[in-house]
Amino acid sequence: MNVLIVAALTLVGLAGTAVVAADMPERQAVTLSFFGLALTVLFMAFQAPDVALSQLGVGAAIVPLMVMLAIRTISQRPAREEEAGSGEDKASQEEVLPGRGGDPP
Amino acid sequence: MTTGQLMPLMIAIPIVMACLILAAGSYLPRVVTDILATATAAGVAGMAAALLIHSGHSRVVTWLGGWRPARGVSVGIPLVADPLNAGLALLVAGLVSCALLYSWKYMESVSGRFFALMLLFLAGMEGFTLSGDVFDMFVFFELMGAAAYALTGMKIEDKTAVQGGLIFGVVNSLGAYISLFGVGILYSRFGQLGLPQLGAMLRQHRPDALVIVAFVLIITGFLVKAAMVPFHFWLADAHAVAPAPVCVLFSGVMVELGLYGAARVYWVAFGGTIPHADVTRAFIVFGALTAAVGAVMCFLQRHLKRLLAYSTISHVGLFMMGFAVLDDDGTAGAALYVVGHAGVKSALFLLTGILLNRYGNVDEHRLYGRARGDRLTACLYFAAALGLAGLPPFGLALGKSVTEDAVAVAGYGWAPVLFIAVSAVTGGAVLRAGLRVFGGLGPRPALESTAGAGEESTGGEEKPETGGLPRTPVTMLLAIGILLAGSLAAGLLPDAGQAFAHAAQRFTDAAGYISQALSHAGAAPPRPDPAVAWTGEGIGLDFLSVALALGVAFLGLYARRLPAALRRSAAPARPVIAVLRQVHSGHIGDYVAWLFTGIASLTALLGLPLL
Amino acid sequence: MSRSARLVVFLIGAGCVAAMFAVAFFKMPAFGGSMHLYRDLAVPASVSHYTANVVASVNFDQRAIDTLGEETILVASVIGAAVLLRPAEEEAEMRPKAVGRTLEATKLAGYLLLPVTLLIGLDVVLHGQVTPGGGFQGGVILATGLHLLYVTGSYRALDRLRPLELFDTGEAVGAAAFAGVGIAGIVVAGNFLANIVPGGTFGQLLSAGTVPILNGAVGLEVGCGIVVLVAHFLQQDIIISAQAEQAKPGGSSEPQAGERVGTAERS
Amino acid sequence: MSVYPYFVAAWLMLVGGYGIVRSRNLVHAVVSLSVAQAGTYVLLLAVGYQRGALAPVFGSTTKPNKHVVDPVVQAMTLTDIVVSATVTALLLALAVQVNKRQGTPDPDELQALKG
Repeated sequence: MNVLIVAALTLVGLAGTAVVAADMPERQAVTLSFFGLALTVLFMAFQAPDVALSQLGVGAAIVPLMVMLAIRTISQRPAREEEAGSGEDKASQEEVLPGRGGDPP
Repeated sequence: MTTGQLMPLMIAIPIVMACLILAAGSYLPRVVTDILATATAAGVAGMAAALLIHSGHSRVVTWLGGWRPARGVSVGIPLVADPLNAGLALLVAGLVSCALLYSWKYMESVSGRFFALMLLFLAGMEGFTLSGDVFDMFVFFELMGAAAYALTGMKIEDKTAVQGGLIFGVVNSLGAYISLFGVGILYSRFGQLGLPQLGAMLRQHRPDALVIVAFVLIITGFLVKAAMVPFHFWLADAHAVAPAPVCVLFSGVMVELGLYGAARVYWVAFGGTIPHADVTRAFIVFGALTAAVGAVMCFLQRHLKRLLAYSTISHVGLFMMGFAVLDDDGTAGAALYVVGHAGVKSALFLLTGILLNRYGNVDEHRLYGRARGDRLTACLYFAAALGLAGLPPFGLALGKSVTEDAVAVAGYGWAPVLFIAVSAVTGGAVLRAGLRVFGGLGPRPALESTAGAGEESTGGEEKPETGGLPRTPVTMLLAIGILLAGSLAAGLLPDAGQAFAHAAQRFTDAAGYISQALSHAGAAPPRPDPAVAWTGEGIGLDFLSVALALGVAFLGLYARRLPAALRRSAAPARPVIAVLRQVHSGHIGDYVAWLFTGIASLTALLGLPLL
Repeated sequence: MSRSARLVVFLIGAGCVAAMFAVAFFKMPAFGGSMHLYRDLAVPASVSHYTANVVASVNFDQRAIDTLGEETILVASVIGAAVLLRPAEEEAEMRPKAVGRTLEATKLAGYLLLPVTLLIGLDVVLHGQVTPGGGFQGGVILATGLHLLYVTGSYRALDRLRPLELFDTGEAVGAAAFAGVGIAGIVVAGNFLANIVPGGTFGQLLSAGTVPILNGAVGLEVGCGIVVLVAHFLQQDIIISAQAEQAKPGGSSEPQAGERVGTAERS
Repeated sequence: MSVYPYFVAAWLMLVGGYGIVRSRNLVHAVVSLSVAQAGTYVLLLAVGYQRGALAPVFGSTTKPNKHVVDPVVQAMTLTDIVVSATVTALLLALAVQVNKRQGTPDPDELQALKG
């Protein structure tokens, strides 16, 4: 029984480090989901079925989904924000793109 | 209907009403939700007042769900009310009522949800104040947090609001998780979570490393909320951007709740095992540091809300020193100081909200002489500013005099000097801003071309919270009047001083708390209440600090016209100010780094002498 | 501070905190020890109220106010997310364009899985006091199950079959029901959140007094709350976009063709 | 072996803090915060574990007995998981809005709150 706990603990430690090390936005949701699954295995090893079930539902499904949606919103946003809201610091570029919509005040 | 049953109702009724407003909000007209929310907060205030009166005789204890303790241990959660935390619960409910009264014509786009969040914020604060269980305090601490993060970031069109809300959220949540880490460590040895049970068990233990580390970790979350120095960075960012009625709750009582949580956990659970001398020394040092840094940063600000936020940080440093002496006088003075400060500071935040609504920004230089017209707002502002500086009839002045006397008697002779200096600098900064905005005194400040030259936030581009009201609605002025009257009452009511003295004496009587919570034994033989009243020396020091504050204000206005020799003497201060400004950088990574360094230094200061 | 200065300050602080932890951990009882005072109290208390799942008894009977606080945190966060993710003044909600096509196999799997998932979720909620699971876990399963509609159909299908006002009300009713049962505890037995319903038989569906009722309230609240939460994130990503972008003749981002249905135009 | 779980918990807490300090993306900072919180789950459940004990759920096969793992830490961890999910959602919403208003999710480039 101890071997399973030690293995699960080591897996959780490594998965946590992987989540922190994952700088690229695309990879964060997947590594977080993997970390949630590792935690679920650890909680089963700790004889905690209730906690494992809720960690599975939340840590492996809902939170990574929201992280992915947040990253998608952010990754699409600068493409538009750069063109629309970049008035004050790139003033000189204004003339180069005639007919562009005004900046949102 | 015993008063014991009032306590859970003070938590449950705001939740039910918030859900009602959430569910039926879109169908009800706007006025009905306003009235419903304000009536709920006023109802909770009435219950808190009844609880305060009843807890004057003996503490009110209720074990939820009927799980009574047996042989000193229990599975249930106790809610315990003694005069101090019942008074705090009343202050919470009163401030929420005034904030809701102020915000009747407010933020059309989110109206129903704003009131639901404010009621959930009220439920969280009431639960945190009344709870006698460490994990339960963590849960209500997070409930306060969740409602506060959303309320801070509510003006999503304002780029500073969402960033301030995010910083506030990350730092406070990390502090709460560190607290939970400490609860886990403590639970591993003692197996109980209730404060009375832990206090009874800890009394028989010598303070070893586990107890010290658990104590520091548990109060870290509360000290982050109380904005002690290395943890205080989030407060100015969150206060500067939150809507005015929300700032009333932040500065008026939420920050002080963090201090109350730390004091309650120490007195009941750890008071019998960790020696008082070490705790006193550690928190006098951190309190003085907080007061000094807050005062200096307050004077440097031109953004009115940041100025008031740093003034709150410096006053929290003074409250911390009052609680740190760990005796009845200090606690009574600090409690009185908190109540007086809550009234005055909340009024100032609401007045800043009026300025923001009418003139569209809260930048002291940009508002130069623009508010010369309205007499009423001006005299309310100067009354509150003088009250903040320590003008006697206000409760704040009485609290300051009693606290500085208690700290001086406890062996820190330099304390009154620091108290007067901090009151003078913060009061002076607020007076300077008022003289510039309302009086148009002093040379016209040069306005840089771009708003906020990147080196400091000026508040020039804040978003007004309502549609630019032509005339200040009477509900706003009524709320401000009630707050100022409350602060005055704390100072003028004849037996107010004695009531605070009695509350402090019951608060510091940890053995009585434990015995009454665990076995419903009668209250312990009452010790004599300390004398808390106006003293000649106290009033003299108060007037001195008001005079100094006026001096500081005029110094701030006419600094350029001083002879060159005097200005050169201020040269050594410039690098310190530059470092201070740079450290308050608004970067989330900095604040988390300082958080861990703060935990390390607190443990070092507390633990080393014991090894 | 510069990045390196920040790292140095953090490493100093974290180093000392790590040393603190180490000192405390060696003073803690060894891992896997058998001395658990609270467990020795909680198990008989749970059995006395006929609750087979002791965790559910601790959550919904012995320390019920923790769960009330926890569910109120969920309500506060869902309201907060709704407030924070509302379309800003200069933004509007576009009608989402039908993008891409789902495979027939996915559609079939989705339609088959949807009722099964909802049934499992309901079962997990109702058997909270007997088997592992409970209001929260069942609510999460129900919420994720509903989003199979999005996987199989399109966002428009999900939007039509999931009226947000209904779920907002459902969440508020769930939270109010939890607090209401607590207040009923005061009215009937004089104690907030007391177990006032007769215990029933140990290990059966109808057992453990108010625990299944509170489980149902939490299941309703969590199910609706998480649907609303994910809905706001989906809206923010798919159909809310900046007004100015709309005026641009060219347009790279996909909601370009959708005409505006938004209500919050800037006057 | 007797303190290894506690050290893993402390490691998660400190790595989460490191992630926030070093992050170049606010969503990454919020995700690192939830890693730090996972440290408290591991610590709580490790404190409540008993070697050879079963899950605290009784039924037809296991008669009620005291040779079970501590159920209270499981209840605390359940509450903690709910708090984590909801606070993470709130902070993600704020991070999305910060990126929308300031055009960048990188904390180093945020200019709004200085001094």
